Amino acid sequence: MTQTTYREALRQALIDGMQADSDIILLGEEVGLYGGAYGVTKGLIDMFGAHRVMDAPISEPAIIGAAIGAAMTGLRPVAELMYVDFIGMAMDQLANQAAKSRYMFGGQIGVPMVLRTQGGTGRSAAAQHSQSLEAWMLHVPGLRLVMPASVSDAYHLLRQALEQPDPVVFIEHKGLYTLKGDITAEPEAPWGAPLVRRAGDDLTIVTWSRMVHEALAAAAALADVGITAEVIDLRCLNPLDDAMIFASVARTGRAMIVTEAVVTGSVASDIAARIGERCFDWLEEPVLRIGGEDIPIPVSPALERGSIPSAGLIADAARWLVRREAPQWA
Amino acid sequence: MTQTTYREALRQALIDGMQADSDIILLGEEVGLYGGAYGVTKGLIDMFGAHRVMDAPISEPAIIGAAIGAAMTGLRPVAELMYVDFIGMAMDQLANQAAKSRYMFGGQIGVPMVLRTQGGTGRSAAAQHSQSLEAWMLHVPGLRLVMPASVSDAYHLLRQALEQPDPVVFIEHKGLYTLKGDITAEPEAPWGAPLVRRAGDDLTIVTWSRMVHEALAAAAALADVGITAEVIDLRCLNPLDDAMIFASVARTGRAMIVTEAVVTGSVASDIAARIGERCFDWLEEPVLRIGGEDIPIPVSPALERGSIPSAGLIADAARWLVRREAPQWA
Amino acid sequence: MTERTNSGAVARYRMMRRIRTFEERVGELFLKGESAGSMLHLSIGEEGVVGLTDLMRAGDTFTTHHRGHGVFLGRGADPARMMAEIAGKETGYCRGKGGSMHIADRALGHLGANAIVGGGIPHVVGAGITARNRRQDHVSVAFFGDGAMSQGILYESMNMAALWHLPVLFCCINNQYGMGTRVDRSAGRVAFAERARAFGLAGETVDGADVESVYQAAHTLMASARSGQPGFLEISAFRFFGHARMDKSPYRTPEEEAEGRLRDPVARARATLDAEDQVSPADLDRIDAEAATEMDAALASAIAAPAPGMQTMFEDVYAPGTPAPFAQADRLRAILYEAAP
Amino acid sequence: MTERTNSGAVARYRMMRRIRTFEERVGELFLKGESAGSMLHLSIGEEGVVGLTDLMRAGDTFTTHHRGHGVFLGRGADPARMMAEIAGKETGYCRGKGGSMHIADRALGHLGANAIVGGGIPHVVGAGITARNRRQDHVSVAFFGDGAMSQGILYESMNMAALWHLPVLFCCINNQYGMGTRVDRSAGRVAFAERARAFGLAGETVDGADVESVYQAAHTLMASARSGQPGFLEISAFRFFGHARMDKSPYRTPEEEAEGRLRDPVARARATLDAEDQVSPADLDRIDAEAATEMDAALASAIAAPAPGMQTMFEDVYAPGTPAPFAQADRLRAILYEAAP
Ligand SMILES: Cc1ncc(C[n+]2csc(CCOP(=O)(O)OP(=O)(O)O)c2C)c(N)n1
Ligand SMILES: Cc1ncc(C[n+]2csc(CCOP(=O)(O)OP(=O)(O)O)c2C)c(N)n1
Ligand SMILES: [Mg+2]
Ligand SMILES: [Mg+2]
Repeated sequence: MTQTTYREALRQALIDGMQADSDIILLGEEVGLYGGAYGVTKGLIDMFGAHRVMDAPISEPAIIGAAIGAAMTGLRPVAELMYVDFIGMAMDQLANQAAKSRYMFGGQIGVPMVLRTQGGTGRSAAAQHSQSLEAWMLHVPGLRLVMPASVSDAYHLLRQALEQPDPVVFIEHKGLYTLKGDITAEPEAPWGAPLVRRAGDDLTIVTWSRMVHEALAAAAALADVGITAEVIDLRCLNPLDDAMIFASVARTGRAMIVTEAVVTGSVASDIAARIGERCFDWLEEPVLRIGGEDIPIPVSPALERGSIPSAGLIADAARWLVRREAPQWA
Repeated sequence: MTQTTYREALRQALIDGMQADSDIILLGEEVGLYGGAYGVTKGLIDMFGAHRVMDAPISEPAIIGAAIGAAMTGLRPVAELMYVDFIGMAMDQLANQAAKSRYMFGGQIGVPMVLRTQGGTGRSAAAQHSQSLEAWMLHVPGLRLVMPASVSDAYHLLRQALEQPDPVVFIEHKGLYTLKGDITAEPEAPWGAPLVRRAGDDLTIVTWSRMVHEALAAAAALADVGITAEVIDLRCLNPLDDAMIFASVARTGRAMIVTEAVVTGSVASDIAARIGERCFDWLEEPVLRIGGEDIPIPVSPALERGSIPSAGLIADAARWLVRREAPQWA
Repeated sequence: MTERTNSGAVARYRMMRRIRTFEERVGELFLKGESAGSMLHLSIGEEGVVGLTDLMRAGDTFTTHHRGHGVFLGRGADPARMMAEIAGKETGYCRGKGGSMHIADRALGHLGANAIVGGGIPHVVGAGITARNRRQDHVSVAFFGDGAMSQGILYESMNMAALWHLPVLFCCINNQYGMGTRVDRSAGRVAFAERARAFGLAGETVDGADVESVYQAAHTLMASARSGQPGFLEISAFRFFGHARMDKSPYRTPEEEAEGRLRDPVARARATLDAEDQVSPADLDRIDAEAATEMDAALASAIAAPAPGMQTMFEDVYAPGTPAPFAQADRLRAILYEAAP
Repeated sequence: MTERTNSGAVARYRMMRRIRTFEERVGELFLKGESAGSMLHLSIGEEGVVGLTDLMRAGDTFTTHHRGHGVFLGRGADPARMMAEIAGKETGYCRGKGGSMHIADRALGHLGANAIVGGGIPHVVGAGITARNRRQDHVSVAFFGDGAMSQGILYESMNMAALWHLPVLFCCINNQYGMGTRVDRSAGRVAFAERARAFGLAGETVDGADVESVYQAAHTLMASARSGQPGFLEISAFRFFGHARMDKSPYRTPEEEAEGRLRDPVARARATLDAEDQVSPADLDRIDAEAATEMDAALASAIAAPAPGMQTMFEDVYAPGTPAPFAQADRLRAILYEAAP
């Protein structure tokens, strides 16, 4: 119930989790003395010692691989990948090892680990430090995938991730660490369930992570012109109980999926395809994808901002969907 | 014009390409003495020497990285990744380096390389040797992505790939190497253009790689019951001139996307989303995705087959889409 | 067999013979068309690894590469369940989902065979962390081929093991080839143990044709690993046959093969037992015959075993009791019947 | 300056001073809020690398890590274009798309700075293949930090270079830290050159505080690389400031910092030139003043330079003349106006 930050909520979830379960260890670059590149693990090495908060060499594949082995043998490791952009060198350990072990081994060997990482734009960190790569993970059976947008979700979803029997990829957003909010006593919604962040009747905006906040800002602006948008925060991308999305779209007849990622091949495409399949008879308008441009992220702050959806763009697109009011740029 | 195999067509493309351009080199595991795991490079080391056909250590990241450096400095390397499943360890070199160099460096440094690899099921090769991972690559701006389904495309698309100024991921299918066919004198369609493999009016089936053949078999069976299906082979997934797909769907009013990959987060989702956006007013039925089950590939031949779309399943789904004839299993 | 004989050496011989015979039966399984695919990598010629597996204890864990049948038998595997897995059957170690390249058995400490060269290596680092944190007296051993010496993840893993003083042993079974590439065509410098030492490990190379030498070297390294000084053991061997079942090894000469096959750990152990330990040929023949009988039975039972049911394909993707994959048929049914969402 | 002085040493001093001053101005750029982001990694304390860059020739190529300003200046970069790039401006080396961590210049042989630790290392292997195949007399040099010693791709790359006898040099600038982790907390054994030798490279470690020692060591290694024996050079240095602009280095003591900063290659070179080479303090002061003037101008011009136009964001994803990305506005327009497809 305390007003806190996304960063602090994550830190608290780790602390509470580690106090409750002595098998939890943290393993990653700079998680110890440095306290995490974004400060999430600050002080934890002093609280839990260097055997539970392990500063690792800059060896992403082996960090994730070591976490897998620790998980297989009874620990519950939280491997930290400093930027989701670095997963490219460790995708084998994540997708071929962590995700598939239970299956390949006929159910004998689970890999209960959490891969904590962060992504997204907003810090002029350029093409190799600003990506949103959740689409790669969504395409891998055996992984769970979580992307909290709120302070309370940062806390509760991380606590819940720490109790899953299968590998969870937990992607924070670098632009949300200073977000302020409450940690609710109970999770805002169950694991795997999306959450209606704002109710509305005219269209459904499905989104997750930082884009939830852009969508909410757009919804507020839309309300001023008499359009009520329902904003659904996916929270968990896998497992995802998508029935609620379908119900919302069936009611509103209009859907827009908003992602910060490159739009082609994105999770937005997948959600749009599902809605297209399941809500066909209820749709009044095409399911729109609003996403990042199909380009690497440029370092220039202006170009970076311009390549990512904004509340303004979302509202423009919504006005067209609902009222056929063409935006100025169109 | 000679009847040959997909394997031979690929080999011939490499030979013709290498004879035409002395900057082309092959670099990969077992491409030399062994002749390639699937025999595509057989004899090439004798024809072109060990400086142009380089057997590499089992170092996927460095193989792709070395190809990048060679491409940056003037050669035109063809790096071979024995199985697309291994890209997980080299995705950083592919997605963060090869794909982004031109952009990050403001257009100064292109990476004209081809990554030849193969994927797909059909050999009981289990979870780490049977995947279809093109969705990961489609989501990376800066890459081109090609997946030939025919013997002629195997030849011509590889020749064309060898002339692109940007990195091309060229994914063959392990189940097609023995496919027989003609190499047409001219490419069957331009680079980037999809190809209608069979014309039809009742529905549009969009697919690529080996699934083209399942779709064609389904279309033949459908013809027997009076349904004409248009089968579109994407060939190039990027660049993709999708106007022809939209035109076909606008005409048939019904679309199905067929992929061998895990359906969630697949390229099929992306194509379905695009059709949903662009063909909304012309659609009579939901755009269906038919894909691999959302599971790792099991080694059991029966389970493996059962987890992947077949001509029968495609035809069943088509009969429902066109005639509302529910399949037995539904 | 008399009490005078070296019972350890006899047991190792028996194990090596069982491995050899098992692998021969795997070859038959393939020829009968009963194996799941052709990606079967026989460990014939590498049986000397028993000198190390014999020293591992209950609680110790390990991972193997794609050529891991012998290692797993050395750790007590049931050949019938192995063979069934190789045939892709429901009764196999992995319910017919893994096959030859993905056999595992948590109960025997086998954390999994891997089809990614080097893929299983870092897992022993994690197992070492578990042992350290829980103050357990367990060593975790990674088995891999010379090909994995070219995988960066090996060096990352060795560095971590050394840095954190983990009870871990890296065992490279150098059979001189990675597919068609001889080690001197894949390594700029072939002194592998030297690489390990440069990373702070105890590193040794031993002749795998002599199982008792392997045993000696492994004894020292396992003891030091158990006390927190990780090690690296290169077992030098020769891959008797092709890389997998379809490979006829055209890239090497018959002479090289003939010479390599002289480095036969099974024949050598038998000769030594005969000559030095005075185990009678009759006793050795009996061991060989028992192995043949056992492996014939394993082969037959695997062929007779049932294929997995189609529905099992959706099991084991996630843990029981958690949301399972949405099967395509169910998805299509949901679309097809268009129930209002 | 008299003819008697060592003109090479003076030139190296001048270059080191220019680097030092440039980096100070980068710090100012950040404080003025004019840099693109805060991911600015200063190479202050690592100027001794000039002993190597000075030996590279036209046609030689190189890649750098995220702390690569000094190396690039050493190879002849225009500080104004660098500063503009760091500010994310259109006039920068990469048109404001790359920034500090992705500066490159094909003309000067700079194949790119990299924000992935170790990411640029294998590219020099490829450049080495090009040189070999074209029989060019060029060496390609990878510059990276001690942190990259933990990246597997380094070992894969070194092995390839040794195996194929490529004209390549791997240069590790060991500034004792990777972010907050001192090398002895990331390496099981810190003798890095030994690792390189185990892979078949010529490997040396040299004191980076003494640019002339670097020059000597690099001379031998560059010559041998040019003749096909790849090498590894560890330049020992100290990172004077935090990892990036926001880092105040709380993980190390003021004493350690003070001691580390005594290892100042610029001060040392100046002192040596003064004492041994009889370059007058006035001459040295003039060099310093020229550097200050030059870098002040670079800073000012970067601040004054225009931001890139919005439309440039779609350029350079693919080569000119090939299909460009479909901009979102165009896609939405196509949907919005529902022209029959
Ligand atoms: C990462 C990866 N690269 C390539 C392959 C293909 N492959 C399978 S086995 C093998 C050779 C392995 O050689 P080695 O490690 O010496 O093992 P051996 O087969 O000799 O036992 C190769 C290249 C693979 N499975 N995984
Ligand atoms: C693959 C990868 N892992 C982690 C990081 C985050 N990171 C950036 S710099 C750095 C430390 C690098 O240390 P070192 O190589 O010694 O270079 P230095 O900063 O000391 O010059 C880390 C961990 C990264 N950029 N890339
Ligand atoms: Mg081998
Ligand atoms: Mg450093």
